Amino acid sequence: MNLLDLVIALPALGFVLALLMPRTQENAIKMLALGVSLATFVLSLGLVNGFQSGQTGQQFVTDNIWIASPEIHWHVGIDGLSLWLVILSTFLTPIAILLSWKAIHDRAKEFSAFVLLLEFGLVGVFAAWDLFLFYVFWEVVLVPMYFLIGIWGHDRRIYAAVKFFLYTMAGSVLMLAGIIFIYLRVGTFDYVQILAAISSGHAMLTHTEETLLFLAFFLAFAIKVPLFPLHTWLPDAHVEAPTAGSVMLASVMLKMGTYGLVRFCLPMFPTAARENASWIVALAIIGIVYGGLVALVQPNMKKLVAYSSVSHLGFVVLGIFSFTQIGLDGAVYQMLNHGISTGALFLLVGFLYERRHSLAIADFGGVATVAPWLSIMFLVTTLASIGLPTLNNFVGEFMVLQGSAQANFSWTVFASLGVIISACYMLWMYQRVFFGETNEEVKHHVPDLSLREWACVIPLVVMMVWMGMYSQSFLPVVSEANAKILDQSKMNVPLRVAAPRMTEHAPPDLSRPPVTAAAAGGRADAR
Amino acid sequence: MQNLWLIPALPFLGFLINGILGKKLPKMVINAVAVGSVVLSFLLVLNIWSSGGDLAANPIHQHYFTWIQSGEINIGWDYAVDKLTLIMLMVVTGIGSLIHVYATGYMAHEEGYYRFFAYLNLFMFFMLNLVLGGNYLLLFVGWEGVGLCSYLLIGFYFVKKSASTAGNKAFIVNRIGDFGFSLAMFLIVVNFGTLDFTKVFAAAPGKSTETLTAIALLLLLGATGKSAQIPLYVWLPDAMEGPTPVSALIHAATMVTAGVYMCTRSAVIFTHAPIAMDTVAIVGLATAVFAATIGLTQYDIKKVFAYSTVSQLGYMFLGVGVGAFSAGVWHLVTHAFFKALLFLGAGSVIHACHHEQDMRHMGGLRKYTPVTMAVLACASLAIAGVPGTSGFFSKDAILTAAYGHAPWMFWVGVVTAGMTAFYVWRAFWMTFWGEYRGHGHPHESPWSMLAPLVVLAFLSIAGGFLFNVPKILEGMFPAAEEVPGESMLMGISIAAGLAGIAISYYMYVVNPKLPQRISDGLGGIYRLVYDKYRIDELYDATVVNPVITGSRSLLWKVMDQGVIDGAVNGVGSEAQLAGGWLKMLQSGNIRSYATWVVLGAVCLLILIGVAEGVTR
Amino acid sequence: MDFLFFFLFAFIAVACAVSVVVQKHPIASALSLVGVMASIAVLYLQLGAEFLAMAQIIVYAGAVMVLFIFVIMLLNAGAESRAGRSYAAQLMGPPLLVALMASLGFAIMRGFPGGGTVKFDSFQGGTAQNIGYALFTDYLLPFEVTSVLILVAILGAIVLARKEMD
Amino acid sequence: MAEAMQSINLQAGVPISWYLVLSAVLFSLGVAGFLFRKSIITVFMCIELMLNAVNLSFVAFANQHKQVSGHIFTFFVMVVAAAEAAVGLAIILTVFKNRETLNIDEINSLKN
Repeated sequence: MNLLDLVIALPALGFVLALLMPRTQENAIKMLALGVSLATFVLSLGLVNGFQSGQTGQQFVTDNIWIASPEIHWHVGIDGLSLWLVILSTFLTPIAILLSWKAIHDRAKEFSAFVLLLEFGLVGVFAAWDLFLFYVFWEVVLVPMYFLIGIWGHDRRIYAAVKFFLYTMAGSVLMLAGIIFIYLRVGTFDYVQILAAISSGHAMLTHTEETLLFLAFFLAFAIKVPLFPLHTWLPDAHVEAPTAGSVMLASVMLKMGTYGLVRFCLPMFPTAARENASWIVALAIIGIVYGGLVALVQPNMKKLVAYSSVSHLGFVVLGIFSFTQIGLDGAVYQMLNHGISTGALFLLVGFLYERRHSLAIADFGGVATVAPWLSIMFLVTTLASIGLPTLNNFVGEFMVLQGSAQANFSWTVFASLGVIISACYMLWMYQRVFFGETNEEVKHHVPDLSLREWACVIPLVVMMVWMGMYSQSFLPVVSEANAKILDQSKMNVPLRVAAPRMTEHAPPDLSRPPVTAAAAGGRADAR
Repeated sequence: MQNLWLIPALPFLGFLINGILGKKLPKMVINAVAVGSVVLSFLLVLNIWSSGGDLAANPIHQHYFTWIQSGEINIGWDYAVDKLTLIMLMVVTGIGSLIHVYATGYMAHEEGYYRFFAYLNLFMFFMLNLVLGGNYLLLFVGWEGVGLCSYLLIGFYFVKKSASTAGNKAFIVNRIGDFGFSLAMFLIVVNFGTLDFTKVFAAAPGKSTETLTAIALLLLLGATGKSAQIPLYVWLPDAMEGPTPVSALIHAATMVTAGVYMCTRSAVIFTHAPIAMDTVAIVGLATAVFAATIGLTQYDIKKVFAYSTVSQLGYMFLGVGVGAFSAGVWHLVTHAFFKALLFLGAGSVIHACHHEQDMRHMGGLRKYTPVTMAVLACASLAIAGVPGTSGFFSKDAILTAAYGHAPWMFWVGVVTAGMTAFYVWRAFWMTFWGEYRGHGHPHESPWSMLAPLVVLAFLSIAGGFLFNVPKILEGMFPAAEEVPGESMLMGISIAAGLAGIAISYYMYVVNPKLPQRISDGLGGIYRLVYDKYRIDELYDATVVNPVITGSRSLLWKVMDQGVIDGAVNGVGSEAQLAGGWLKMLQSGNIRSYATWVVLGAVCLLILIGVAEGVTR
Repeated sequence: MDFLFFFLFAFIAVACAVSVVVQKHPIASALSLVGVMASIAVLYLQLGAEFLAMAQIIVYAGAVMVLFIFVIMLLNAGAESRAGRSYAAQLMGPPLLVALMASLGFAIMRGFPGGGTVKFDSFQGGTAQNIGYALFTDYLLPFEVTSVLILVAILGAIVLARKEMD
Repeated sequence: MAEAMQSINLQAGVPISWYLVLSAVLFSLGVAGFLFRKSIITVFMCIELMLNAVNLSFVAFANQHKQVSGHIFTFFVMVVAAAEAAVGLAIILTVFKNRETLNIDEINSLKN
């Protein structure tokens, strides 16, 4: 039981405790949830502290047998890629609980419990190193989010929740099929061993099989991201979800998809990933521009931000499939950035909704006069979102675009259009909501930020500036992990596929160490 | 060793103090913080200037921390100072200080006083960053940052819809320019592997002309955005919605010249890309003429000066484009003096006339505001290029270089100079001569406003002598070729300027009926020019509206809700339909169910049999 | 001798089974079923399953069938009514039955071409002793579970019957 | 079939497969009853018939393999059949009380 296990277990414990509390003790339950999530966050900071940079393998590894047959391990660990995503999850959960303190009174007990369950699942997804375990966590995340939308959502919540659930399930079932196929071929769910088997050719994947597997995984992740034609669940889910749900959904859950792409699709199926990169990038760029253009004309703030997410995550996918170090680093950094800044946007939109009980842009106007600090915080977040230098998104976008420029300059040209469009839709919305004459409704119902709201906003704004000004606090470990992933995705592909058929005649591949040693080494490193 | 970081850090500190605490601070403290921080920065710059040493040989370069690092690419937070930077620093902090002082008077009765100064200080921070940055990305930080402040300050009166719209327009149009700039940066990294000025410029001569041309053209796109050149100049006239000190500081003296600075900074790249150079010159020249013609017809005093700014910026680009980098920078400096003065003077006039901006409602102010009139006269002389004034030197240097490059450019430039002189003096006559046509009693501005004006008036006249930029920058840029018959060219341009003044005097003082007759005579052409060639409407019709309606009706309604969601929901309803058919099987009759079970059993048996048969 | 027994009781069993299916009145069906069970019990004896043969007679032919008849009497069930029909059963039933018989026969013939023969006393593992031994050693847990099952069944029956009394 | 008959040694005993065929025939008759009879009690009896048919093949297999397991299975089937009869008949009673019919086609509340 190491620190990481604790970080995973604590929210689960909190979930159980919250369920055991009597329903009437609303405040106590909320305090409990807040306390547990804060404790988790503090513990997870210990991960940052104890993380040894310079090692490429996983750290804080626990590897026990969970189910004996078929052999499924409780194999968790983090590397530079997952470290910050784990922190992001633990960082945002207390904020999500705090921000819904006033908004949620109906079934507060279940709400707190579900948020904690969500945290459990999210941390688990980012920490799992066993494919089956990963899948389990992946589905665990789905359940609380389904209920968060379905119970505490707005008018069309059932439609949105079902749509969200079905969309995601459709993808993840294919992924499960892929996982089982790999299990049947390799004989293990352990990701490290699978990677070793695949890279050494022991998995004996033919080209078609690899492509199909890649597509199975890719589809699951692409739906979650969401990539361009698969995105329509997102606006509905966001609009209908309660604020906390939107924040968690946008900030962390979408990252599950991009994380999966980086973690699984690239190293496991290097050939297929590279062969399919061109159309994926095309979709990503279409998503960037398309999401921006559609966001431009949304009359609803949450929908606008949701479409902007489509646009932003297009950048992430673009960075991933540029197959360059800086592009990949930027993509991972952009995941974090998007988590912070879009999370903050949803949070602030949620604050506006709590005041005015409307999400329609047209119902606002002149908020800046009555709630200056709220407006300033919103402005900072808006600026972060449109990639103003010195705020976080700029760094990520710059790196992603730089990476794509190195891969193919024309990609960058089209993707950069998204940067222009983002300024258009965000500023236009900002103008319509905050500037202009204050109407009566706004004047009477929109006070400035309360202390509790400040406590939600300030950490996010601080992170925006910190991540924008001093990326060196975060990037080096990410770079190391990405370098390894990039290396794995660079495998000498034709040789690897041909290997099984000509084992006797093929000369040994001297450029790579023998598999078993590599696998053993990888695991030894990790401990 | 100077701590360069202090120069931008001081205004930033001012921004933080005023921004966070400003609401509760007394005005005196706000003034002290805002003005003090900028003045301190100015003193620091002066310190570098005086103790300077040989910046040409040893530019100051300070590295603070690594900002972005990934793989081979390492971008640091570096500040560097060479002579070009130093000149820019002087202009920015010097004029910045003056305008801060002026603003304490001008904004005295405004709401959100602290907010204004916080923004202004933030602007100083970003502008100094832009100038001090030792690599392209840091320049870009300042570049975007000043854009942000420009957005905030244009939209300072955010209750007015036109103000916030103008702010948006400025930001978004700038974004289009930044699109070019950032693409240029990406290309630079792809080809050079770094963004550091020193490394890039050292390696640039070795690169192919095509690459450098592409980079230079993209940089130019960035510059046209920030410096309001064709085709992206449209935001600047609208930016006059901001308070007048903002117009003076940001939209005349400093920010808009960032494009010129950037092109000059990238001189090495530009000089190796002749096509890009020609493009710069032509864009600059075209903008100069184009904006000048619009300036001839406008009545809003700030609009006149705004188009004048666009036009003068075009001059600077002309200078850069014909290879006279130092002349361009020189014009940048002198223009900063006289254009800031023009705007501040205009502000004083507007102040005097109770926030009236239309010149048709002014007139005869020389009786009420003599000091303002005097300083504006200095500025107008300078911009008209009257010999001895600062504008004369820099404009002449540019025109001479243009002649050396291509004589037709010189002639166009001269005509533009004539128009410039005409419309500036037209504004002068309309404002100060004749009878007062406005309402209320005009009054002279307080001394906190006038003192900076006097300083600037002095600089407008004498700035050419004080800052002989080409001399300071000697050796930084390739020398412009010697032009024969220089004195004759000088004479022509002087004549054009004086002619402009004379004509305007004739038309607006001696024979005030004439302009109306001329404009009536020109009819449609006059309307076209008066409506700024309807370029805004053209952009709206060709770009803005198609994008918005296309996004709404085609992408959102049809594509997103119709096609994609339709497909998704279609799958759902298809499944329900199929379920409806299958539901018929569930008749509720147990015997039917049993029949299906038997059917399944038989099928299984047959399958097993077939499988057995196959294996045997 | 073995053949004789086999054919005799096989014939009785099939004949009674046909009777079970075709008799209109439930009582007749039930009595035919007793015949089937009894003849099967004889075949059990032939197969060396003494204990099961006795259990068959006592439990099936005795207890279970008595229960059936008891219920038939209780409900006073007469000949079945003609109402209702199942198209599926009527249309697909006969061919399916033929197919079922054919495929089962085929499977048996293919699967057991020479699976050995049966004579009286050729196998003596089915005594009560052997069964008891097996039940209380290897199959102790399932045996105990069946007792629970029966308990549950009793309770279930009581509950259902009680509900009927309300 | 005729060749198979010829090869049978009358002294060796009855072939196992014949028991299986008998079992199959009884089972099919049970199925036929299930499919074509409408009285719920008859249908229930046909189920018992099918169970008996299966039991017969269990016992036959036990004989073939000379193992007692087949008997044990049969024993359990009997137990289950007895329990089933108890519960099933109780259900029939209840159904009859509620519906006043024993016709299986009229008891179709599984629909909808």
